[in-house]
Amino acid sequence: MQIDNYLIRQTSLEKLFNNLIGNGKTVFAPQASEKRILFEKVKAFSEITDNYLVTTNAAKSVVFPRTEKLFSYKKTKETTEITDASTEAVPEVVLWGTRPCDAAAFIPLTDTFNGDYPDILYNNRRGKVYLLSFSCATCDEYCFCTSVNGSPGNTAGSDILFTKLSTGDYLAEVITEKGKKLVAENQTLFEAAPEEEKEPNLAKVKTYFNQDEIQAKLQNLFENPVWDEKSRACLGCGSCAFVCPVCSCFDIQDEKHGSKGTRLRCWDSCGFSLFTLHTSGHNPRETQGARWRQRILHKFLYMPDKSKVAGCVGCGRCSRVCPADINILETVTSI
Amino acid sequence: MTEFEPKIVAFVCNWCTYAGADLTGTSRIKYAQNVKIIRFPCTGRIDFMLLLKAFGEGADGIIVSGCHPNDCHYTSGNFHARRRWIMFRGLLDLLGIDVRRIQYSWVSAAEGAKWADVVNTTVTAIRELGPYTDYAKVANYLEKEANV
Amino acid sequence: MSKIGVFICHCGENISATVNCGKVAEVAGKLEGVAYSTDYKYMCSDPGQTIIKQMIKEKGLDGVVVAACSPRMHEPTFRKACSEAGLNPYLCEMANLREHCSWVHDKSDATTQKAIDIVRTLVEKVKHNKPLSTIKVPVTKKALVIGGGIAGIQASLDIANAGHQVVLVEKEPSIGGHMSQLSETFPTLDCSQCILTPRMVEVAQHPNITLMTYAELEKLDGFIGNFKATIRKKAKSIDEKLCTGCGLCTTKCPTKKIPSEFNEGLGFRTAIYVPFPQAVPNKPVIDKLNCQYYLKGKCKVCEKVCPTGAIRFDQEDELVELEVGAVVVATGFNIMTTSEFPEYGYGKYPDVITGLQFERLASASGPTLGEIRRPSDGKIPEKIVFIACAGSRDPAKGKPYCSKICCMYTAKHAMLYQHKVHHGESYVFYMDIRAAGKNYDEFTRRAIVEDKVNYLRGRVSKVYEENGKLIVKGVDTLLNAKPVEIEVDMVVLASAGVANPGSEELAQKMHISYDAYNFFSEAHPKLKPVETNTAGIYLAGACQAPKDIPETVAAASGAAAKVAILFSQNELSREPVVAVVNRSAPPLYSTCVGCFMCATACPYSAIGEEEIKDRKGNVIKKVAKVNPGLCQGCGTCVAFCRSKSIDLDGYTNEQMYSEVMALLNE
Amino acid sequence: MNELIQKAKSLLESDTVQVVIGYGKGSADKTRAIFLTKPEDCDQLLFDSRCVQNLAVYLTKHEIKHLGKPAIVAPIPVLRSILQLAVENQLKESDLVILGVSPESKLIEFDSFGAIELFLNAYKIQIDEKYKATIDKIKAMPVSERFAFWIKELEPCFKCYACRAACPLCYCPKCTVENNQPQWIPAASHLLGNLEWHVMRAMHLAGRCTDCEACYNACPMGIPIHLLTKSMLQDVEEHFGPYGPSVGKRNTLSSFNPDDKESFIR
Repeated sequence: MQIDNYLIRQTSLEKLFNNLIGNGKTVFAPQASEKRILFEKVKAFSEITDNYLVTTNAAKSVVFPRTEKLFSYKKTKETTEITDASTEAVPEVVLWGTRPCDAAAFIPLTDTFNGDYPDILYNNRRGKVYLLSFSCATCDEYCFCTSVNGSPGNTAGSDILFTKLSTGDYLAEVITEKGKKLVAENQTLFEAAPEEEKEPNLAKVKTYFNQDEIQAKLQNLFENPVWDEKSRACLGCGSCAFVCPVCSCFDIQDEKHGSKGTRLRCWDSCGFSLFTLHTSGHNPRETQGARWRQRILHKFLYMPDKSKVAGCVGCGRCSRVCPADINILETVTSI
Repeated sequence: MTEFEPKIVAFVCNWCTYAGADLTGTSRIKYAQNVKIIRFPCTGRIDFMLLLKAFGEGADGIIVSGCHPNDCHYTSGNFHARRRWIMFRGLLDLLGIDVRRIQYSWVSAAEGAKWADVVNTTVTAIRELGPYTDYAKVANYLEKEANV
Repeated sequence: MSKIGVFICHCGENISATVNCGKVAEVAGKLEGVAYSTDYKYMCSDPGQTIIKQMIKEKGLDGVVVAACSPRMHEPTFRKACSEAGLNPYLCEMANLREHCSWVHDKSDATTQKAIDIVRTLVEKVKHNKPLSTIKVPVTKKALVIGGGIAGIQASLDIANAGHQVVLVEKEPSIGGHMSQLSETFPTLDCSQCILTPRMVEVAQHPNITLMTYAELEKLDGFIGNFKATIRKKAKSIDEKLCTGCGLCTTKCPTKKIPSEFNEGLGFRTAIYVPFPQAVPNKPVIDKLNCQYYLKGKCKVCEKVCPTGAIRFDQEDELVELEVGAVVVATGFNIMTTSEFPEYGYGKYPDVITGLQFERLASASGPTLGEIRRPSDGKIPEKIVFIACAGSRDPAKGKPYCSKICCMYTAKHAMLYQHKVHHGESYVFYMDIRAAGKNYDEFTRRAIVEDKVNYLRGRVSKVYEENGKLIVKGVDTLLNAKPVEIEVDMVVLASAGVANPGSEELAQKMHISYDAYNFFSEAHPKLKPVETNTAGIYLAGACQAPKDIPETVAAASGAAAKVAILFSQNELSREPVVAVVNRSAPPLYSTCVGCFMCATACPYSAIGEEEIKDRKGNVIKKVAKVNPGLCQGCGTCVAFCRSKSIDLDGYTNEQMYSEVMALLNE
Repeated sequence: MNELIQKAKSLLESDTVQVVIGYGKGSADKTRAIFLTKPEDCDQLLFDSRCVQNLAVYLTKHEIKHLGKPAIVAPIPVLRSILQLAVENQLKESDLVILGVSPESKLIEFDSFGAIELFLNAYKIQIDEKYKATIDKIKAMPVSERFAFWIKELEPCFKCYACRAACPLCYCPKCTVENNQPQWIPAASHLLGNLEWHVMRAMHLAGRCTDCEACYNACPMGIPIHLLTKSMLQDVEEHFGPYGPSVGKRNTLSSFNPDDKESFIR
């Protein structure tokens, strides 16, 4: 699809925001608090911060909530009545301020939920999401999008990508139909494309490795001391998976209250020892090393093998939050 | 509008309060229907999580009752329980879980009248506090919200 | 899917008058997992029980809820009925609709609804009940009796005469206890030693009794039928086998001015000593705290004079381990000393003495050979005051209870005084005369009427010394409450009976409970007066509360009978309500991580360690292990376990959790 | 520092220990836990104010135990944890070599747990005034507001259990939250599940927590869960006297005093 370029004034951003809210959309945007910057529901433009590299949490929870009701039931002695969860009440959501890596993550995420069969709940939610991303002007030592076929100005996944120009105004690249719809609804705010080049306004993200090469190397790396060595300090928590914009493992839980109950889909993490524990007591991934290997292989080998897209977008969130400072980039580059 | 009837769960030990409540019955002392008893061998057995569960399942109030200090059938279960309650109460209070909704008491096997009084005053107190909507909102979050 | 039977009892009209039993049965029948539900007039009656048994067989029930009275009333009845029908008795639970519902609420829909809620809760519990079997424990048919006073002597003789082995442990060098110190006994005034000493000898000679004097309980582990007692035999510093009890050593011992315990400090003894002439065993011990050799390293006179060479200065305390099946605690009591009474001179007036000291003065074997002479100058007191309730019934002294024996012995003391000092004048200050007992009131009457003892109803506020006389200031409440001041030669305090020092530690060693005054607590004040809350440990005598001799002897025989009943069986059956540490699949084996917080919390030291080993015998981990014989089923451990690795059968986590859920959710 | 490196080297050279658990350079300006098995690698060891991760957590991890007997670099918070682990029968003196680090970064060797206890007497756990003030401020809120405050704080928790994983005292192989018979705590992270999880976590640390703040440092969402344990530490001190792990003594909550005072039991 043809990408349309526009200029949007810095001052118009707030108007755009207000129009979105005014049109009944729910906006999630980076919000800063003492120790974290999170994608959160915002009501006013002033609540949004633009002083962030990436948020601590990923934006995936709008399409893949950390706890999602699948259905509820009510039993009597003879009957069971099931009510499927509905996404009808889910509003249209604008993700404001996603980074190109965040937006790119929706591609493998959607792949996963449309593998053997389409996941209705996911797709319904996904259909209601508008991704208004902002290019990265800065990066840090944890960023490596360029190593996984991404870039700080990558348009893949976003509906509109804004890039801040030297004037303080923004280049708006409108990528999808959804994006075009939004522009159409707010025509007065979008002006003719600027002259200024996009590239000089982007962060310079170092390229550490080549995804295809890594994928090839990993084919024969199942048995290797690197897994234990690099994961030695791993505490076995699930923070890496839960902040990852691509990780999509879940667990099914029933919550029962007398004769009523609900079935839920909850985030899970391959870092947990319980993740693969069998009822027999046997655990095919018995050590943290085996779990770390699974995480790397899944992202850099299995997923690209299966769906052509790596399971990592190089956002670096997992490394930033890891309480034991385990660094995914370090593991991958050491291979 | 009908009057609010609080749901109250009583966690009691078998040897003192359960027997005391038996005596209330034997003495035909009347009290409110709102309180239902769960029998434990000893207050030492009462897991704090069960109290939390009760609120989660919609209890408006809780009574925890056992043998007076030194009267424990098992010599020291109630002493352990008391320490646990002191800590638990402090934590709940910090978290804003309404500790006024948990009545702790010592009711011996001979204190049938005291049991009736504990029940009635607790029911009155909870009636005044009203339904525990703050907690119910948290407990029923999934039922109500669109989950985004 | 469970097949639970719910049986709603009307209890005549006791339940059905306020609860709609039919409705309860109807709603219960609709609960998931309930295969049968009915109501009946009297579930506990024979036809009622028959319904339950029939339905168990007919419907193949795998759980039963009887909604009737308190489980404390009829749980055994219905469990037995289930058992007779082939259902494990522990799959039966009772819902308390009578004491906790119908009797305490008026008839209303809310009352019926509450009954329904209670039944639903118990149905959910039963779904998680597991079949349990009673725990069998063997019985060691040997009893340990602690304390060699009249209570311990009586209990030992009774158990021994029933044909069982007894180990009698006494902390003093001789058995006999307080009774051996007494002069005469009320209400017959027969000589205490004359009736006691034959019993003491009988103990020493009984083939079933092993006597350990100068010995104390160091440790008690185990449980009913299977206790392990560690006894510390204190070093007597003599070889008992060689010693003939000739007494030469005691006459030659140079340290002669040690206040005699037996004579309550009114006489002296030597460092190597026999407490009293009729002592059993009649062999001396060396009091290491007062012996010149132990203090200064020089002397050894006794060793030199001993004709059999029986002195052993290098003897050390010996720890003896015993396996016993039952324990009788007969450690007796003590009395408050005069020093605890500031108003009566803090014990600094030598002629203000306790009742027990008076016994020694009146005793023919005492320091005055039975003549009543006052301690300060040996003069015969012309006027004497007895103060009853000295400390007893006095919350200010921390003893709000009545010591029970003082009224009688004070009357006895006054009589003995009047019998021995014919011209003497005696006064008794009392609060009430409590003389309930066979021939007791007649006895106190005799003191007043025949022996002309002056009874004054009132309290003594102060005793002080003036010109060699004791001034007793009190009040006579019967004569218009007029103050009384009497100048006397001697004052006897009927001081309160108190628990022995160290009772608290002893109770803790044995895991038995004790009251606020450190007297040991009986399991039930009326129906289990000689049992403690710890199965297999019984109480005899004044360690429980002050008691007179007949009562003590009766309690001792009662405790002995309980021991004999216990020993009449080879095996004991116990309720299987015990804690269990879980087992899970390898490589975990158990989710227990071995922090042993449960063990530190266990009131019965019932939790030990278990090593889990692999096939080669290497220890993989150490986990907690519950000794089902010791565990009493309080479940305190369960609430402490962070990984939920220990659970209590009968009150499991699943059961309790289900109850909470069911109570609040339909 | 050199002292520490030399000691670590000699321990590995003499095969007294097979692994040295210490701090080394991490990513960006962080430090991280390192596990040295070769003497020549010991030069990687460092110690400075950035070394806040509580290394004691590794002493009970089976992957680390597998490496052999460890020596552990132990600043004060680690020492406290070691002592508490010893109280709870998780460590024996012969299990490890302790390379204590004083607040002045001096190497202190301990030959027994008793010696650690003695040393720690001079470094009693003290709740920072700023936390006390925060706790007081929270406690001063009306109950409903306080509840709302915490529900909002706990809402972002997605149950990654980093708080548990980083805590040296959360060493159970199967946590209550992993129990589903019964399901004590909802596995889901929703408001109730989060609240119940954090109540349980705090209660399980009551009288055990050594105030190392590992839980807070580990939390990716920055939830102030350490306030819960800090407040409970204050409660322990107020009701049962000063807390400090002591080998041979029972935990505050598995012991009692018949004269414990409270004001809320009728």
